[in-house]
Amino acid sequence: MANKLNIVEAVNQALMNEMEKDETIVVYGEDVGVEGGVFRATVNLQKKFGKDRVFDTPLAESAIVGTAVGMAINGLKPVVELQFMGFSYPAFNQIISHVARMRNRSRGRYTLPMVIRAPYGGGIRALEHHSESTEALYAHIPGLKVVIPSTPYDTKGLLIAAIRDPDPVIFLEPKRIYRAFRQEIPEETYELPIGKAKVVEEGEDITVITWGAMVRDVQKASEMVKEKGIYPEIIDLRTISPMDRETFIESVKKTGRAVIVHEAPKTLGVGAEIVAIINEKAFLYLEAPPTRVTGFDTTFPLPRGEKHYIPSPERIAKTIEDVVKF
Amino acid sequence: MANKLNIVEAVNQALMNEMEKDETIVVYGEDVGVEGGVFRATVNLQKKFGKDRVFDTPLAESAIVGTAVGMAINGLKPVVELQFMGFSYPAFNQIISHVARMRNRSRGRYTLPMVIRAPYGGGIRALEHHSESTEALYAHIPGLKVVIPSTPYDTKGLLIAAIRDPDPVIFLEPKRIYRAFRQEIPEETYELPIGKAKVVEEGEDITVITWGAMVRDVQKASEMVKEKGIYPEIIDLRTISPMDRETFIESVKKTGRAVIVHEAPKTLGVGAEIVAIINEKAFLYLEAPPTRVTGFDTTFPLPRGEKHYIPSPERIAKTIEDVVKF
Amino acid sequence: MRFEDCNPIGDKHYRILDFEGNVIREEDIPSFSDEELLYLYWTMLFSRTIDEKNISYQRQGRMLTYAPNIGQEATQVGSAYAMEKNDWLVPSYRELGAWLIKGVPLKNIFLYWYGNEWGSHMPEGVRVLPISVPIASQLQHATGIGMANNIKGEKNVVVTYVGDGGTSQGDFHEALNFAAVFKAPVVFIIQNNQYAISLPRKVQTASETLAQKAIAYGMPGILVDGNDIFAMYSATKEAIERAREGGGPTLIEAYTYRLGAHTTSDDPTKYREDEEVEKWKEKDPILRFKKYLKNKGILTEEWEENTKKELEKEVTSTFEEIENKSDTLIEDIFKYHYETMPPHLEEQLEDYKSFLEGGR
Amino acid sequence: MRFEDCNPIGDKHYRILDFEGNVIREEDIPSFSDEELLYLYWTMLFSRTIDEKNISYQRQGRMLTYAPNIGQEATQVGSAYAMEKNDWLVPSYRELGAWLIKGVPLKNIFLYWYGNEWGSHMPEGVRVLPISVPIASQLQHATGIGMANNIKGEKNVVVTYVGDGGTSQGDFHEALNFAAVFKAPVVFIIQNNQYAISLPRKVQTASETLAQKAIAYGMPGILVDGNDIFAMYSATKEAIERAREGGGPTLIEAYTYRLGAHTTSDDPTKYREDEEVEKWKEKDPILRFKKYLKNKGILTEEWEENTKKELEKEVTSTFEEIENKSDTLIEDIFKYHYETMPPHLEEQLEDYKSFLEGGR
Ligand SMILES: Cc1ncc(C[n+]2csc(CCOP(=O)(O)OP(=O)(O)O)c2C)c(N)n1
Ligand SMILES: Cc1ncc(C[n+]2csc(CCOP(=O)(O)OP(=O)(O)O)c2C)c(N)n1
Ligand SMILES: [Mg+2]
Ligand SMILES: [Mg+2]
Repeated sequence: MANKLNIVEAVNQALMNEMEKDETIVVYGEDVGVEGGVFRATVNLQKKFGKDRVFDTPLAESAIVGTAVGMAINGLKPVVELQFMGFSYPAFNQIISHVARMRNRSRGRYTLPMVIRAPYGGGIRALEHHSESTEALYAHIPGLKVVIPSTPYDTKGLLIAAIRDPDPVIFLEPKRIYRAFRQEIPEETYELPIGKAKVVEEGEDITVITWGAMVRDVQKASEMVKEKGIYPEIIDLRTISPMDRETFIESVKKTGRAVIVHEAPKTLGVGAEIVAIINEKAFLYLEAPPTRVTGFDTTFPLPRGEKHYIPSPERIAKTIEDVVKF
Repeated sequence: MANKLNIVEAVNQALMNEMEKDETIVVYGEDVGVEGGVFRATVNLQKKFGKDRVFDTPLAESAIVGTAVGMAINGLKPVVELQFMGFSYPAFNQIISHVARMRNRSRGRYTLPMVIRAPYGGGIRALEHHSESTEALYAHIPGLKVVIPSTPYDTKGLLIAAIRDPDPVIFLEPKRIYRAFRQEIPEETYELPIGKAKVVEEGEDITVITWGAMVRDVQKASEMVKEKGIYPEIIDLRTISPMDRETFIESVKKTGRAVIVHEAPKTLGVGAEIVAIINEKAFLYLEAPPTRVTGFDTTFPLPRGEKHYIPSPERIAKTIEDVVKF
Repeated sequence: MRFEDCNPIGDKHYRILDFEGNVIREEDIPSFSDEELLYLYWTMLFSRTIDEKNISYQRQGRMLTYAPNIGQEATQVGSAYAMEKNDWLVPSYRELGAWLIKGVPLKNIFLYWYGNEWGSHMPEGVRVLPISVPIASQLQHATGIGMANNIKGEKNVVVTYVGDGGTSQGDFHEALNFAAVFKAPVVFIIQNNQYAISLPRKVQTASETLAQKAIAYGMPGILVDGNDIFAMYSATKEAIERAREGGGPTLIEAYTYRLGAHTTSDDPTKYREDEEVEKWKEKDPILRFKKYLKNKGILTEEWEENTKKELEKEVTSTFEEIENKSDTLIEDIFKYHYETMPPHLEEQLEDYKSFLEGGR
Repeated sequence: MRFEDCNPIGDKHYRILDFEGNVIREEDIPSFSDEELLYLYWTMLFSRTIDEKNISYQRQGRMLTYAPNIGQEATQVGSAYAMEKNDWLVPSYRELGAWLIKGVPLKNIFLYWYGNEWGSHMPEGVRVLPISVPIASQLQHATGIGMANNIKGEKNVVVTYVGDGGTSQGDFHEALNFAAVFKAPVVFIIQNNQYAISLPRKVQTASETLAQKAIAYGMPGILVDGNDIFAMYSATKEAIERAREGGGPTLIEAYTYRLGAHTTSDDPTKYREDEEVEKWKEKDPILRFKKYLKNKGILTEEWEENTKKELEKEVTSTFEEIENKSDTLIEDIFKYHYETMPPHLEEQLEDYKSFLEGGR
């Protein structure tokens, strides 16, 4: 049956599906209830599941996350929304000191099946703090999982997996492409494995590793370089932590070259870790240095400057060519 | 004149010296006034400079850092202490959203000459959250400087430089070696440049890059491998952000091999960035993959397990040998 | 005296003008000259005009997301007018009226909302901090500025604003506590406009008033009719004076209403009834002040007509001055992170420039 | 009734026993059997013994840093005894007395302070969360547990503790606000032991009492003599009952004193006068309760002697059980981060094991 959804609708459907099956799921955050979320990701949930299971909270991110810790300990599965990734920092202490640590601290006695959802990334001409991609911060912290989908199909499957996961998952949604395109996806519930990357495009000449909204830009870049006879293999990482090293290592062993593309600042962005892993696991296969195309090491600019910040397909294509020519 | 100090005393003397010269410096935080700090880093400062300039605050890290932002805007130079790095996270939002951004946000109209001091690192058989090394989190954020000394001499010179710096500096003190040894250092004020690494030991065979308390462990490892005829060049990074790339790149170009040693978890630790930079800048010189010796990707264990966590001289030596043999 | 009369517990609003613009608290009427009164009214109209123009520019696709202040003009203009030139204003993002009083140039305001950082580069002598987006975080800066005043022995005072939603944040709590402990000269003004995006005030906290939160910090608190410009002025004035004399901080709850949307991306019909909005429209602070001024014979319809036309012209021409001419220079993205640009940023800037010159 | 009598504003302490152990509020005396009374006293002695032994082990280098509770036994034992088995205890780190009442095995307690994570692996059925070191952060968990109870329609209540210092943290504010808004069944107990490490309570906040902070959240608050075990029990009991019946959260300030050091690494003579400590030693909660019990003829010196000896024996033997036998297994460092160990952790574990086997 036709079920053509965009990414934000896929989020909504994943929540709908799972909440129907599992009474312990609760959804809350700022404006998620009555209004259905500032991006409408939780629209109609409160109508359907009532105010006990879907509700608005006062404006306090540390409390949103901190109470979720308590709820998860007490048998519920909270799926909380932080309105923008840039507003996850007031909750940072709860995330790093408790969400990531409760299982280990208690040697498995208390576990936290919970999901923290947040729209992330730039390119929507937004105010300051609304364009963040700081996935690297969370990926550095042991005990968390960090997932970033890039398509409606993946969004639904990964979000369902995140909700079912026995451990806390930070689920980052690429808001730049929330409504960019639709995909026909199953109406019923399905799961995609967390921790598995996806080969989006097979190719022989170079491996391009990316995630989130950048996947589409990389695909555009790929079209450009194909015209010049360069065939990239594109890998959508999908899970930032723990990473599917095998998939990209295998690919780099085949192609001998790697480009990593992300929106976040370069220094200590996730690209750094990928370069380091490639060195560890595929050094002898390398024909050129694994190279990063990223945001600058600057604050994300306000809208009149943002077009320079996010790597453009042209910038990506140029780097791919450079690395192939190395 | 004899002035043999350990690291924590060097911190104290740097503050003494600078506060005498510069009336705009204020020092505050939890227990820094009357008590002189839980590690005694600020001892006698209140007696000397009065309660206006050196004082205790209520227990709230976000306020300690957030008020420092206001003070710096209003013409003072706050040097605040966070009691342990593991308690910097309640202040994370202030640090990432304001400390790092005020100059850029206001296009230079408001600047923040301020220092956030915190003891960091493990190995003191402490309670949970008292052994953190999350320098990578702060080094990922544009607009911050992150400095980590490893000797009393460097501590004093770098802290003075940090205080004089027109931009905010996160100054992390390796508490494991706070009192490990003394050095004769100048009694008067002196400055060491932020952003400059130091070659601690020259060598031909391999470059070992490290910082903080690990410098001494690397030196021990170096003694071990020298017995086997391997001569490492040891680089103490000293400033984590912005990094002195030149010094280690030059060294790696000479040795062709690199090992990076840090206490923090491996994934997205600062070592990842260093590997990535080496790839970018010295790829063709590499005779072996740049390799990391780090803490595990786990929470820092409570004392009965901590000896496994921090890379031992033996573990470092073993890796050096492996990389040389590669 | 205002504060003694108005215990913050209980729903008693400090008010000087009733809803019809009649004086009900003669003894507290500020002694403004007619020029001052007209200047205040003019500023309220200015603020309203900017809001309305911005909303329409936004609809036309000429402006980005914008957060209007319609309905909150008395709160902002009245309180800010109690400040001296050297006092500091630490805003959140919805304080247009206060910015105008404090001398933030309209060009800055437009530049900011147009998406250019230069909007936050305040002119020398304008002691106003940039907009602070992370809710309630600015209160810590206000306290810090006030603490610095005490340390330096300066007599400036800080006025800072936060929304009703902002009172739930940890930073609200910490900033007020620090301010009270250190007797920082700070006036904390809660613009209780009844909503935090979609969340009604009564769900934000279970306390009867927001003003009573002052009790937690041992500081004076007062609940003020935020649509009464005199009450806002007079309460803020008293708080500022106390602060200036070393009496420490004060919490003011300005009870008002956001007549418009949260921002231009928001659709308030999703979460509130038109009826409620209509009821509050009758309490429009500009109307109330107008009635007073007309009763006093200070304001004529002609003056108002002319003024509105002039304001409209000024707003239009200032906007057109920046429109399509305010793209960010590439250098500016890099230049302001540190006083001296570190090598890696220089390299990134050069690389990017040479990429662009490569013709792509 | 206790709450109505004791408005949290003003320095009025809710108290049942005076400092000499005489009943001054007959109507509120809990109806405990003699066995129960002795059990409570026994638990206070148990707590004191553990503290004293731990301090001496620490001095002998056999124990790591330890945070004693000496002087706060009535606060903890009295309040925790008002809980039912299924109620949740969400501690900070200085709640030894409450742990004992809630059935945390002594072995866990030792293991924890000895530096082994297994100490926080509570036995099934013991609804006690692990120690929370980041100040005030645990209050959010307490509120969350309470909110979950409401959602699930369960009647359990949560009792959580925080220090006087902890009241300054943002998390304190947010947790209490959420609890009040969602009517979460949570009893927040501030152990006001007059110090946060070196910072005296009066510098922590400018509010006259900590209990009055309840007003900011629209919840009941009460100031209780924390060295009076009956007052602590009775106030907590009322708060728990209200919570269980859907009446929402309560804030209790337990006014007590930390007779010992902050932790074994702390030297309190740096920041407080011996005289003050001596004055508080006279108010030792164990002494006060003992006087009451002796007056009532329930307690004999002989019983006390014997009990102390037995407790000492138990504590010693339990400590020796874990001493030098509680090193962390290497696998345990890795095993508990996720339900399933991801490949990179498996690799790190294997690498490390083979490094160790390599004989270095
Ligand atoms: C820390 C943080 N969380 C979330 C947001 C998103 N957000 C922007 S405005 C707003 C509501 C603010 O309400 P209130 O404090 O009442 O101020 P008002 O907008 O009504 O002036 C929210 C949730 C933010 N800016 N910062
Ligand atoms: C967020 C945070 N900041 C700092 C510390 C360090 N610290 C440990 S205990 C303490 C004082 C706590 O005082 P209080 O809340 O009164 O509790 P008490 O120790 O008196 O029981 C401090 C500052 C911490 N554990 N967590
Ligand atoms: Mg509001
Ligand atoms: Mg205390």
